[in-house]
Amino acid sequence: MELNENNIGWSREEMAQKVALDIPDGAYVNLGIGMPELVADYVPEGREVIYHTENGLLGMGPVPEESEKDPELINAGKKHITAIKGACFFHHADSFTMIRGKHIDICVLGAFQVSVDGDIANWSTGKPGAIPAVGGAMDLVAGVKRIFVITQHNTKDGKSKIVNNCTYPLTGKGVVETIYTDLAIIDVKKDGLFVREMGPNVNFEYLQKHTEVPLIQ
Amino acid sequence: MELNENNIGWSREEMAQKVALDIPDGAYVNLGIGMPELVADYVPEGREVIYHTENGLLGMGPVPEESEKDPELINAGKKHITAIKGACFFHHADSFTMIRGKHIDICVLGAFQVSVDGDIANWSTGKPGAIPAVGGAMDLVAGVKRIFVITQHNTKDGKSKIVNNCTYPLTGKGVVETIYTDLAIIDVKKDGLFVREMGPNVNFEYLQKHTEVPLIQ
Amino acid sequence: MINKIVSSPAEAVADIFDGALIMISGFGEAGSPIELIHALIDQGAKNLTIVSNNTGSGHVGLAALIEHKRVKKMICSFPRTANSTVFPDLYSKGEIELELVPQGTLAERIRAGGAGIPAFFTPSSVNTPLADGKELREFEGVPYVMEFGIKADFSLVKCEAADRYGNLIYNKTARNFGPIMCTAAETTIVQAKRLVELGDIDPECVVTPGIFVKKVVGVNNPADESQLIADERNYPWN
Amino acid sequence: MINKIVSSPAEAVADIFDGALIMISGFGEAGSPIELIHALIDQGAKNLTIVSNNTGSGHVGLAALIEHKRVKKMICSFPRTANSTVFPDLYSKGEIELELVPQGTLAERIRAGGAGIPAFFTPSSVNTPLADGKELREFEGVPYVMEFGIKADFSLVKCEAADRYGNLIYNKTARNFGPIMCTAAETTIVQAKRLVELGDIDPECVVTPGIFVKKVVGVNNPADESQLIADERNYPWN
Repeated sequence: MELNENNIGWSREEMAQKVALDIPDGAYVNLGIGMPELVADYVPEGREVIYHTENGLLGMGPVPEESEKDPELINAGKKHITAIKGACFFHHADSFTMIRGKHIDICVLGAFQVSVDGDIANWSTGKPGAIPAVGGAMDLVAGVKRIFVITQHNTKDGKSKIVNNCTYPLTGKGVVETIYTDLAIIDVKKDGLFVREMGPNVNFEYLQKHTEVPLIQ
Repeated sequence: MELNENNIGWSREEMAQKVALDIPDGAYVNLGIGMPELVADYVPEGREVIYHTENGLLGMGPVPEESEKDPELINAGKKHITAIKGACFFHHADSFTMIRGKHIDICVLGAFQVSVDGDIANWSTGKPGAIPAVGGAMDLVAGVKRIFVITQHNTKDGKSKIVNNCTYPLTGKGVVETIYTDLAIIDVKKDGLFVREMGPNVNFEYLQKHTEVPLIQ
Repeated sequence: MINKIVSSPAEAVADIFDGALIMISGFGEAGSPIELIHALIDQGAKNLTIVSNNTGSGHVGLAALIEHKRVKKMICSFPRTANSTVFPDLYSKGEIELELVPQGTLAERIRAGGAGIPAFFTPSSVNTPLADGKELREFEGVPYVMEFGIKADFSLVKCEAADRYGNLIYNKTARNFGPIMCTAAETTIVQAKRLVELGDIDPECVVTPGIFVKKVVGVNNPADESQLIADERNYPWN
Repeated sequence: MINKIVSSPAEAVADIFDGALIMISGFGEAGSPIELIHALIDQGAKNLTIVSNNTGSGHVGLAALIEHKRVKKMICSFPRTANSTVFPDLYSKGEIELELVPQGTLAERIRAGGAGIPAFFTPSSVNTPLADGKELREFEGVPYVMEFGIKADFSLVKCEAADRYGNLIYNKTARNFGPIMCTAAETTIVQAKRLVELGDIDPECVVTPGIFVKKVVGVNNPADESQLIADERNYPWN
């Protein structure tokens, strides 16, 4: 988190908290692998959110105690999980009926790149020789009603992850609704990228300087 | 059963028995409404046959006692039934996965007409003003591995139900394997209709006289 | 908090609008949500398109909805049943439309609608009048017909038990079209014989996950349609 | 009499032939039929095409089958996992083919294969490299890609309990691809943690109806794949 060295922007936990604030009570939510998983820790008091994991569970609960781990109860990231009261298990075709059929309200994903048009690239860096692996990402972006991206604003070598056109292979086109980065919350709209909120000690000039695409305040 | 008045041919029960003899041990079988339902009464000793009813049950058992009737346990003909030990219930899409996916071994159906090419018409007389109703007939003939037809050889006014070309609207084309009538058991093959067995007091001349299509002995 | 349970069939169907496409569960009387249908008759929505395997019997439930001229069009596989006179009468007078669909194709179209599949190919009905005018295509030398997914504005479904998340189980062959219809509607409305606590339904045995359900109403003693017909009852109650 | 129970994994997989297309259940280690896969390694069939969500981990189960050069081609959604080196090594050397399919499309293709649907349209992968060369078509102004059903010669599936009819239940998220793979194979072979009597499984809770299953073998104490990997085990056992 090199941009954070001068207390600029949000921490990963604060980013997750910002996403959680935008998830309404009663939502059915699929959380991608990695940083998106943090979102579950920050559901505001009084809201009930149901987590879907595409490998066959609606009602994913918190990480189990070591003694309660079951190799047959895992999430899409293949981590041990629990099931809440009121959960249910189902097979993969039914699970993707939920996804493709637009029954899941929100999916929170990480990304390599997001374009000004809401295109997302998050499955392949396109490097020759790399083993391509897509999992459920393309189904999620094609089927879930609202796609939120949570990501560092810049790559480790300082490049903007928000781009005019994705240079990595696409996961889906025109699907991202909001981007939550360490620097800002940015809504993707037809007429451009609108900055909704900036992180601590971030001003618009600083934000724009770190973003390849013109932003709208 | 006007053809039977001189003890010519098989009774309905004997016809059902003939069909039952051709159902091997372990078969999954769907029985159409009406005469096909009789077949279940004649499974030969030592064979275990599992009956599928397309409204969501595998393992249909015999008719229940009056006191055990459940309006939510019925067959495709909407008659009260029972479920055997080892039965299971499922929804309509799964039920027709069994049918369309070629998982059911045998379907026994009634018919208005069967053609020399194995076409079957059993859902509509095509009369103007009649209410058309198809149910699962077209799915069954398209999906079940072997289609047996059980029917009176002739209509009430003496017409052959085995025809060169069906004049009634088709249920399916080239699907019938064997026709079980009161007069004979007839296998539908590429090079014609082969008489496998004739009923009591039926000879080939009599049988051919009552059949529109040339038969092969 | 998630609580999909509403207090009456009337409240459950309040939002149904004129011209809606409504799926109604049931195969004959098994699984038919008769109290929801009666509430819909009281509610008054008209010009409806109904997807249901049959067209109802006697003068109650779906048959009563049709008899009261609320239904513009039926999409079904078997519009004739024992004691079914309402639909045949209107149909022969040209006062109701019928789209006849093979039962398996009907089930698959509903399942596709719920699963985000706009169209698929099936062997059922090829070479029959029900494939007339439809796109045909061969795969590995075998002809198939293209059929479209169906989505509904509302589904009315009967189940055995439900919890406040909308998780459902069914009873025997009353399951039939219920689970797939739950998936295919913008708003799925369920009548449950029993309302149970979260966790009372084994998570391995849930048939309809709650995500597919918007509203649940408890109807502890649903009417027995056969009995109503035997008693020659009409809805609204005679 | 119907009795699908066979006495050993070796007997269960005896008929698998060279060049077969085999579906193998599991999502990571959950639901992976490791004893059936090991029996298949012993059996020796080669030149296989495998449909499975992943490519196995360590040097046991599916990874071991691949390592022993029995697999010509993998059809899967996610060939990389933690501790997965066997497939990546062979793939980077060009010694194994890969057909990469989005996970939901993979599931739907298997389900379609089992349900007699030769092809369907899906929105997943449109505008991505995974739709390259595939037929695109618009429905109501939205683009979709046509995908084909997949059928297998054999499916190898792990379940929790089975009876002699082949009715199955699963355990938690080990259910994953098992039920749809059972429907899509000419011969479905199942390893069950428990063999139970007819009627022991509630008919309302059967997940895989017996009609989809050909052979069942009891494996009471299936190996824990993670543990085998932690112990650096190889199959055949080192």
